[in-house]
Amino acid sequence: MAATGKKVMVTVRKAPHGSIYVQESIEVMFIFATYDMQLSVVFLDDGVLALHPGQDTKGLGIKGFMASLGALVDWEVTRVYVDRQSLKDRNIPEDAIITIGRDEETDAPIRPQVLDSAEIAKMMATQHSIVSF
Amino acid sequence: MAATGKKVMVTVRKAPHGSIYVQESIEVMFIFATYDMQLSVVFLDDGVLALHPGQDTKGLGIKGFMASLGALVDWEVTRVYVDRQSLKDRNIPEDAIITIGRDEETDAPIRPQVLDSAEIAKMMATQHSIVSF
Amino acid sequence: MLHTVNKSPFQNSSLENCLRVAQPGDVILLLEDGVYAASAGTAKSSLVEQAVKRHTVYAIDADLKARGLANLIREVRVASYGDFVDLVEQHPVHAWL
Amino acid sequence: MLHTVNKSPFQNSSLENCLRVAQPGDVILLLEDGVYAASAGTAKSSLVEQAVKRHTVYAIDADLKARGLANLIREVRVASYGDFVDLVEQHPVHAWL
Amino acid sequence: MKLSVLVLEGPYNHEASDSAYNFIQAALAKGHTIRGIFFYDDGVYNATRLMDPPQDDRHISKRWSELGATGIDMIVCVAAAKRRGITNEVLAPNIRISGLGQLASMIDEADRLVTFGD
Amino acid sequence: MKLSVLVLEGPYNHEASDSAYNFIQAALAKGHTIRGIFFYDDGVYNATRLMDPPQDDRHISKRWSELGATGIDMIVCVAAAKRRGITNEVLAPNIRISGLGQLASMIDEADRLVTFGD
Repeated sequence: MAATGKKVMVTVRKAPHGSIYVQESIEVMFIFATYDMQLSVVFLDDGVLALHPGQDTKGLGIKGFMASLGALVDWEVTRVYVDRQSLKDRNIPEDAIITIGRDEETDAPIRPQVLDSAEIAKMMATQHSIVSF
Repeated sequence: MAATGKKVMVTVRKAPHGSIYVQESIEVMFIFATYDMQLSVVFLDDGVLALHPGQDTKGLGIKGFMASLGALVDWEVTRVYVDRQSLKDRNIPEDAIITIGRDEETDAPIRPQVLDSAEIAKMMATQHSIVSF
Repeated sequence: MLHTVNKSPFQNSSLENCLRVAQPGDVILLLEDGVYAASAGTAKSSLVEQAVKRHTVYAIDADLKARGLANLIREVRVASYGDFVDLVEQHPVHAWL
Repeated sequence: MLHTVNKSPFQNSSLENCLRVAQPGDVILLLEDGVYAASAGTAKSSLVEQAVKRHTVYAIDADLKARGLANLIREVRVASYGDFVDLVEQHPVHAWL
Repeated sequence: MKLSVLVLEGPYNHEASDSAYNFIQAALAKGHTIRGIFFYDDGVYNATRLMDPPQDDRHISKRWSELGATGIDMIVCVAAAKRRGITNEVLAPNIRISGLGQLASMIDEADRLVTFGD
Repeated sequence: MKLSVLVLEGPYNHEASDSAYNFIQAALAKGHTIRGIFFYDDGVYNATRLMDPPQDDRHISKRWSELGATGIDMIVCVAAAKRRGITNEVLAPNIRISGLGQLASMIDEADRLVTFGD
């Protein structure tokens, strides 16, 4: 769907699994993607830990949300960004973060786009609204 | 009541008013003081902010718990300690912290006793149980 | 851009996170436990002392009073909830929860 | 003495608070988001790298796996919930919430 | 200005719910319009009519109900509410349960969204 | 060893409730005794029978009820529960509402208290 509506950003700043915020932020992304808005998603600070490779929550007895994150692009959540410094501070290589879908034509894996904080700040300033977790 | 029971400590490490933990920790102190245990209370880290002078929650539309803290000694909560470094980091002079009661004989104001972290650690290690907030 | 920060700077790095992203001229509003950052002479005062060089920094009056904070970093402006509303009217807002 | 820490060291100062008070020989158990502190090569790894010189440091296995953490600071011991129970049996415990 | 407000934490435990209420009262006093108030995450606990605080304390769900009675759209997220046990059985008056799509509409139809949480 | 456990946060929102459950299961598997489990602060939300999580998710109050059915004393603090709307009307089976004095007894009659919170 061609997004023509207002610019709305979802920011994810909390670590996964210790609390439910990441999971419930993904539920927001999925629903918002079906509405007429220009949705963007930014992972920063501890939120980038949601993109850590190899997460397996079985041992906690909880389902986790890795499958949902891996399907963001399928659900038309396509403007997905991650803060470079936050990854670096947590020793997560930029090319190791989880994929959020595959390119329809080339089948190449798609990862969140890594941005500097100044670029994130510039995007924030142009939003109609920001929902933060 | 002469406390002869087990040593139980309540630690308060959260800031007041932004969350309810300090208030609900005080409710624990009041009840525990009526049971047969050797109760001690330690304010440290952001918990020392509960002892900040001049708190007035009227503008938030909430009652606050300053009256309860001021009556700790009346309720037989007498072993009350506060961490020196935590006060210093928050620029709260040791002689400015709130009073928790008055001496029965001299009517002198009683304040929580200021301890170094090593003394607190030593006390912790001797407890049967520690309830932390 | 208006940034709201509601966490104690002694326990949580939200204010530092916010200041790393906020651009010169952006406005910072401290509320709830976030107002402890406005206090002068603490181990974390330097955060706001630096921030006021690039940002206008406000702190909610009712939150300051609730916490007994009167000795504030000089450049911090005290704001009512009404002032908060005015700031929201003037800027897009991001809450650093 | 057993100290449990359940907060991310990047966002919250609980681990630092704990290490300031813990005495040599005390045991530290990382759980929930606290296990991020066991990760090697991060901006906060030095906390646990220093801690292991004075303390035995454990991290809950299920919490590490949930977060995909495999590259750990070498001296950190991986613990099951059963090991957690054994540690509680051996020591009085304080939770740094 | 037309405002929408998102509340992410439960009553009493965090100040978020009080800050949101005080902010909304100030906005109304200045003549602004509240398009809607949306409760998500633990925020859904704001909506139980069963809360019964000490007499000298504020009654948070009653306050929200009173705002709802003035015609402000008050919505609890159905998914967040279901997992936390907030059902129509315990819902305070003038608050309704609906989906996240309603939050999208509240955002679309307001000039600003303000989020209160932990 | 005889253990008591204190849970200070609500279900799903924080891991505290899961950690407590996993810890208790491990303790039982090792042959230890659970003297009691006490729910305080937002922990009282663990006790509502109305929660209805997605089918592929754990049902946290049912898990606690099942533990209660084995004879473990499961108590919700009355004061914390009242202000948050957890009443007998919504209480899950094998959990009861009582005062903080019960926490004092749980501590007194156990070898250790372990606290899970946020």
